Amino acid sequence: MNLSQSIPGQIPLLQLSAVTKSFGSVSALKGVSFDLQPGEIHALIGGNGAGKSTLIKIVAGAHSPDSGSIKIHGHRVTQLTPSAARNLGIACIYQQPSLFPDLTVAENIALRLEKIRLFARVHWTNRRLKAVQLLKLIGADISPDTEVRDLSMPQQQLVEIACALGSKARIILMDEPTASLTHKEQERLFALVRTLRNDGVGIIYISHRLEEIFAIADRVTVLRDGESTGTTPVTETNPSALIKRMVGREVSTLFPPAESQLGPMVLSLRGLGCTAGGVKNITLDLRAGEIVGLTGLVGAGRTELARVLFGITPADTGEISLNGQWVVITSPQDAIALGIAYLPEDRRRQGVILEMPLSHNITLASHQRLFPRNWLRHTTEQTLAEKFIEDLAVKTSGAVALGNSLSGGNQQKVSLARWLATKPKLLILDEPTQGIDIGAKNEIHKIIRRLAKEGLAVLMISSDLPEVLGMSDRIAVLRGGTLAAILPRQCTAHQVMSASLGLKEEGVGA
Amino acid sequence: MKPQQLTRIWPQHETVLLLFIIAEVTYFSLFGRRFCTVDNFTNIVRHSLEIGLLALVMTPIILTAGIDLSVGSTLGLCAVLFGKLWRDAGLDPWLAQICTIGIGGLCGACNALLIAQMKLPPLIVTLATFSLFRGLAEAITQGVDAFTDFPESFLFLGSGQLGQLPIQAWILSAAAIGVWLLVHRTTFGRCFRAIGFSPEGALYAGLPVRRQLALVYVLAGLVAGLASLTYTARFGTAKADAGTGYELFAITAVVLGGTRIFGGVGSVHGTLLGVATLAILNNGLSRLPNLMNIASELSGIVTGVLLLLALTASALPHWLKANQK
Amino acid sequence: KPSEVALTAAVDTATNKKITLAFMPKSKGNAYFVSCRQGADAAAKELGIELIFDGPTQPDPAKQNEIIENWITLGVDVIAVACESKDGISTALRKARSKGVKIVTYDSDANPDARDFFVNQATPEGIGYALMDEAARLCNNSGEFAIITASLTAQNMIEWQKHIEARRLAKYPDMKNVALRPCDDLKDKAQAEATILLSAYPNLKLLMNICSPAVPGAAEAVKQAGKSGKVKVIGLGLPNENKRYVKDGTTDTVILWKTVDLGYLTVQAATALAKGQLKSGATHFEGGHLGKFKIVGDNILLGEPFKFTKDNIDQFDF
Amino acid sequence: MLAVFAPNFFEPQPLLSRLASAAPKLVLACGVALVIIIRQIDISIGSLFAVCGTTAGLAAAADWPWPLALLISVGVGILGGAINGLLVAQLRLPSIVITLATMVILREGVRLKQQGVFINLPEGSQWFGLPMVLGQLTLCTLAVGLLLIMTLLLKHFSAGRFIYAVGSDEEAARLAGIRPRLVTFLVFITMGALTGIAALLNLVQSPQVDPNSGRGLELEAIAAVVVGGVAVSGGRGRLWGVFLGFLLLICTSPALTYLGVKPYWEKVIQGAVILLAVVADGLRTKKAK
Ligand SMILES: Nc1ncnc2c1ncn2[C@@H]1O[C@H](COP(=O)(O)OP(=O)(O)OP(=O)(O)O)[C@@H](O)[C@H]1O
Ligand SMILES: Nc1ncnc2c1ncn2[C@@H]1O[C@H](COP(=O)(O)OP(=O)(O)OP(=O)(O)O)[C@@H](O)[C@H]1O
Ligand SMILES: [Mg+2]
Ligand SMILES: [Mg+2]
Repeated sequence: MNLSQSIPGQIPLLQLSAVTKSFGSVSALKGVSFDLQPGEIHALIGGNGAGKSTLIKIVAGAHSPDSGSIKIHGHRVTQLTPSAARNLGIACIYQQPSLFPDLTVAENIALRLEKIRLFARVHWTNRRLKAVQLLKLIGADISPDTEVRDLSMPQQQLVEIACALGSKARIILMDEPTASLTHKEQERLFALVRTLRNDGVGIIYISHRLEEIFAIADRVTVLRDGESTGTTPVTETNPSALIKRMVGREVSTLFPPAESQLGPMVLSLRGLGCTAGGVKNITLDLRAGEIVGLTGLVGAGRTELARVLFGITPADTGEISLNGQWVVITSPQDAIALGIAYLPEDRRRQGVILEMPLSHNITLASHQRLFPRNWLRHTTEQTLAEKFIEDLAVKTSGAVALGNSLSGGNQQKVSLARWLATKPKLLILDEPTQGIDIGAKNEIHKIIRRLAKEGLAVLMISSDLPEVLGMSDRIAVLRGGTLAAILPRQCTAHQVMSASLGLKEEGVGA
Repeated sequence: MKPQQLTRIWPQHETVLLLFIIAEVTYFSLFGRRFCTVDNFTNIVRHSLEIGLLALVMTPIILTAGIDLSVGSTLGLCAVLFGKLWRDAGLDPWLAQICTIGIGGLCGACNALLIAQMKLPPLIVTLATFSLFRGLAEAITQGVDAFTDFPESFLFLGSGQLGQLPIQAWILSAAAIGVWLLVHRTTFGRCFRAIGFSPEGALYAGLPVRRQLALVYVLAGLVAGLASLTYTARFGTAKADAGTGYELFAITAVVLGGTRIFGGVGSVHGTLLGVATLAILNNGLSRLPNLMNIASELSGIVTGVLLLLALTASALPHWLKANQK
Repeated sequence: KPSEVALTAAVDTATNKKITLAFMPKSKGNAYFVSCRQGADAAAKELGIELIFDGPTQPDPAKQNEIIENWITLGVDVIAVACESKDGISTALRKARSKGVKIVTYDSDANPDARDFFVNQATPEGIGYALMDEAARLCNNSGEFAIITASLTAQNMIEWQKHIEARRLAKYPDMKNVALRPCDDLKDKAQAEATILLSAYPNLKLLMNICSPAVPGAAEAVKQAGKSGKVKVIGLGLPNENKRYVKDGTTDTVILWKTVDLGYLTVQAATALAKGQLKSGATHFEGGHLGKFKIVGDNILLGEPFKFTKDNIDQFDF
Repeated sequence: MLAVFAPNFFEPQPLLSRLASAAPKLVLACGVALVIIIRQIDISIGSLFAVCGTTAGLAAAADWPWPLALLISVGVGILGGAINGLLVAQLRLPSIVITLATMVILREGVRLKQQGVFINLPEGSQWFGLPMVLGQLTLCTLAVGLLLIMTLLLKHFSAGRFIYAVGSDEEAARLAGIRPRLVTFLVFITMGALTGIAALLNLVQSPQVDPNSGRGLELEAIAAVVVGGVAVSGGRGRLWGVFLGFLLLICTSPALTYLGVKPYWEKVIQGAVILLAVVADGLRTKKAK
């Protein structure tokens, strides 16, 4: 089916036929065929766990397929290892940044670009120059000498992008490169990707944001449960058709309507600051039933603010009042006891414990509530876990499955379940739908709305502008660690962008 | 056979150990001299108490992906201080015993402070206190001093019998049940595993990471203090070299028992089986007629080989799976 | 109790069951005890008894106890043991005796009530005095010396140091003991320690090494420092390890007993004890091909410590 | 400070002797540094050291030519390292346990074989047949040379950078096309070879081989490495730091002798030095954050 659509007379850069791959009892790919032409941006979409990452990992040599064949530049390759793939001109941005935390940015880039030879001189100045040049190219304000462990998630993502773009590869695989990027970086990336396409590079682009697909892709392949549902030129399709192919049913792309009543004040911050976190003088109020979107550029300090509220980096100036009482939060335990829940941004490291069963993951934050006197009760735990798995439609073989057997989106749901299980009063969500497929995203949005309606106060950090605009009752914009503006529900994308860039002061005072 | 099937039918680590123990006992009963006697099993239990205790408390530590190399030295320091308290400070033996356990706790707290509070790596911290505590024991006694002639009431802790069983059996059972409940039935155990799998994940889940870490090291100290008492009582003497090398035996038993050294995975019953395997092996080898003269060396070698085999066996299905393609 | 003990012994001889003798060194992998074992094996062969030779791999008193307790349940007839810790081992030995097992100690003793006989190669006093006398003789009764020991906790070495000090105070007040260093029973470490001592104490006249690996270690250090002859080396050690240093004059005197004989005599005595041929109160003991040995109290005396010097060391091979 | 209280401390000849006798430890520490940077550990080196020394000694005592005996030492070291490396890298077993097992096996193996009996080497084998001072200088030069080569390798050659990369994140290294298992295996082989060389440097310093040698060396080497600022969590650390750590530790014990401190305090002080070093390092990195 794919082949019928390939451009005749041209050898595809990459051609997969009937590739299968399974992990234990899970079939991630069930005979997928796929091709990539030179000078093409080929979007790959599908629900969480559809097998997109698995597919590109096979192409990148990170996984070996169980069966099926791979042709690159028309030649069949067997034994594809990461280094073989590199030598064949394949570069990959993995969904999860895979950098070396202890090495500098420059060296990280160099290790991805230089030829792998055991005994070769290292040219430090060249490495550094190259890094500076690439970082400048993608417009990342990162020093090449910082260690990657000191970078935030989005910054790491930018370094990954720099690695891929600098590699002179003919085939570039991008697995949700924009998941944690804001609009500005995304635009820049698109410009670069288009240039590459014009140079004849083939790009596989995975994203859950359909608008991106329509903005840059030439063709799109939809995966569903490990099977390809076909490839179509982007011009011949529309979002709702794609969604239907992806999820198998109609999903509204509209955000669920706001219907909650504002209740009493839940959280108010007065001049809150934390030197270590780089957050200064935040004054913000949040009522029960209200969803406040918190946005800004990468590194604006949104995550840091959340960490301050959750007691991971306690505040050193200002005051926090919760339900009308002044409180001091010095540890996550304090925060949980006060009814604050924080869904962290990096789900693999912070959100779920990958090697623990789902049931343990889900109850992990609510030990105090569920298990008085610290005695575990397995039935309580099991029932609760099963309830959440059902409520949030987590795709898994059961509550005893380990966290790492789930796809990213499903992990995110488990992470959310953990916090809902604490019965919080204030829910802080950090990029709640990052890397989540359309279907699940819509469900999560509905859940957030429902929670708000039930009287929860929600602080939603997000880089996804439509999401922020569609979900928030008010929008707080951070810039450089301070509150740049608080915008009302009816504001426009333009207002948000200019506030986060600091172009115009048009905020409505706090 | 496909590796996947292999993984499925590959028995649990604990089961393998249990089978191994049965095989050991059968073999030694058949070929060993007077192996299968009540007296001998009593001996085995009596001799494995201290290492058993240390291995028990090492289990939660390793579950948190930590390690404690200082338990043997803590035992030595406690033994010496117990002697000091009882003989030189003239404390009532009971009071001295309680103080000794407290001192053990203090040693543990010292590790806990550095590991949990200052976030220093456990391997290095306990390597330093390994040297420090032993050194203190030597400095206090100038190496020379040995404490003896303890009262009969105290020596009961080492040689007494309660019912048909030696006192050691009771202490070990009590400790095993305690630690088992802690690790397998309480939220503490859950926290240890979470920390072992991912300290950052545990922190973001709002678990009291520092408190839990402190807990396991203090517990190890307290139990090392207790072990110093049973050791002194069994042996009748307290000297600065008490418990030398016990940390390695304890770690060996824990790892043999299936606890993953990187944390998260493991069980207390596995540890007990590990202790039993080693103790029986040690004892049985010295009863095989042709090997009696090299039993000590041999038991070291066999322990090492066993450790390698156990690990290899547990890694084999993964390895096959990974290399099949 | 004694009657019961006598009874078992009688049964053993009556049925003429092969006697099992368990022979324990302080630690295995120690050349000193390997040479003791040579003699022990020879005696066992002569007497037609079964000899078990086992012990801890490191000098560990607790492990010694455990092995003894195991031997009790193994049903050995007699145990010969070199005790790492006097008080520590006595508990286990008493238990063994109460079960009818005969006990002989050799090399270093347990508490007297915990064993039947001690095969005494030399008393701690004898060793301490011999070392101090020899040191004083070599230094002309005055000057600084340092001691290298195995570990700070090894009990017999602590005893010896006590007697060395007592002798020094009593007879050689002009001699000065300036330092004590442990070498963990390792030759290389002893060599390093000796090098440091030689430079830290430039007036040092003698190195006294009271564990066997330290003697060649210290000698090598002295030789390397070019102080052969100027700084004397003495100690307790085995002839083979020290031959070259004694012959080239670096090491002056190595004091030791004939360890092979010690092993031989111990096994002879232990067997006789088990057979009921040796009873407490005896004044003499016929030790196989070695002839007659005197018994003082419950000590079977091997004889005076032996001084290996340039002149006689070539005659020994152990 | 040492120079004031103990003027003899820096006397050239004893200093040279001391350095020569510490040279094997430096070589070991270099190896251990590599192993720890790649986020593994090797506690079998003390035993392997004894095995290497003993086999080489036995070969020499059997009148095999000297160079061959030396080769044997290194060869046995490489073999030991290869076994560890194979188990750790190929089967992905935890190195601390693997090397704990090989540690006992090797140690008890030598004990069984040799029973602690010294091996007398033939005359003229000492100092590679050189005069003593020259021999000692050669030893020190060799050790420092190895240190420099290793430093160069770690900083300026891709192999060294791969070690850091694998230690920092093994999966990321694999995805970047580095072969982590191969690198790990090579590191263990290097460790083995360095152990063999260290045993050899020790062997030539005296005319006898003590089969018990090397007991506790692993802890000394690890201590030097971590005091020198190499992170046990892998991926971080420099060899010159290790060199400083090594100097600090080899000076502590002699300094106590020079200052006339009673030996009973030695372990306390050593423990305290390690603790202080890590605490200071911990505080520094915390402040840097
Ligand atoms: N290493 C692994 N071990 C076991 N199962 C895995 C592994 N990697 C992926 N899977 C499973 O394979 C299936 C496909 O996963 P994959 O990561 O390819 O999904 P995806 O399409 O990238 O999803 P997402 O959009 O959430 O990233 C999922 O069911 C997942 O649980
Ligand atoms: N895990 C981290 N380690 C070290 N520094 C961090 C970390 N996370 C963030 N920072 C730093 O703190 C600053 C604020 O980052 P933060 O992550 O709070 O920004 P943000 O507005 O939440 O952006 P995003 O959510 O897109 O990451 C950044 O400059 C970043 O360098
Ligand atoms: Mg994916
Ligand atoms: Mg953030």
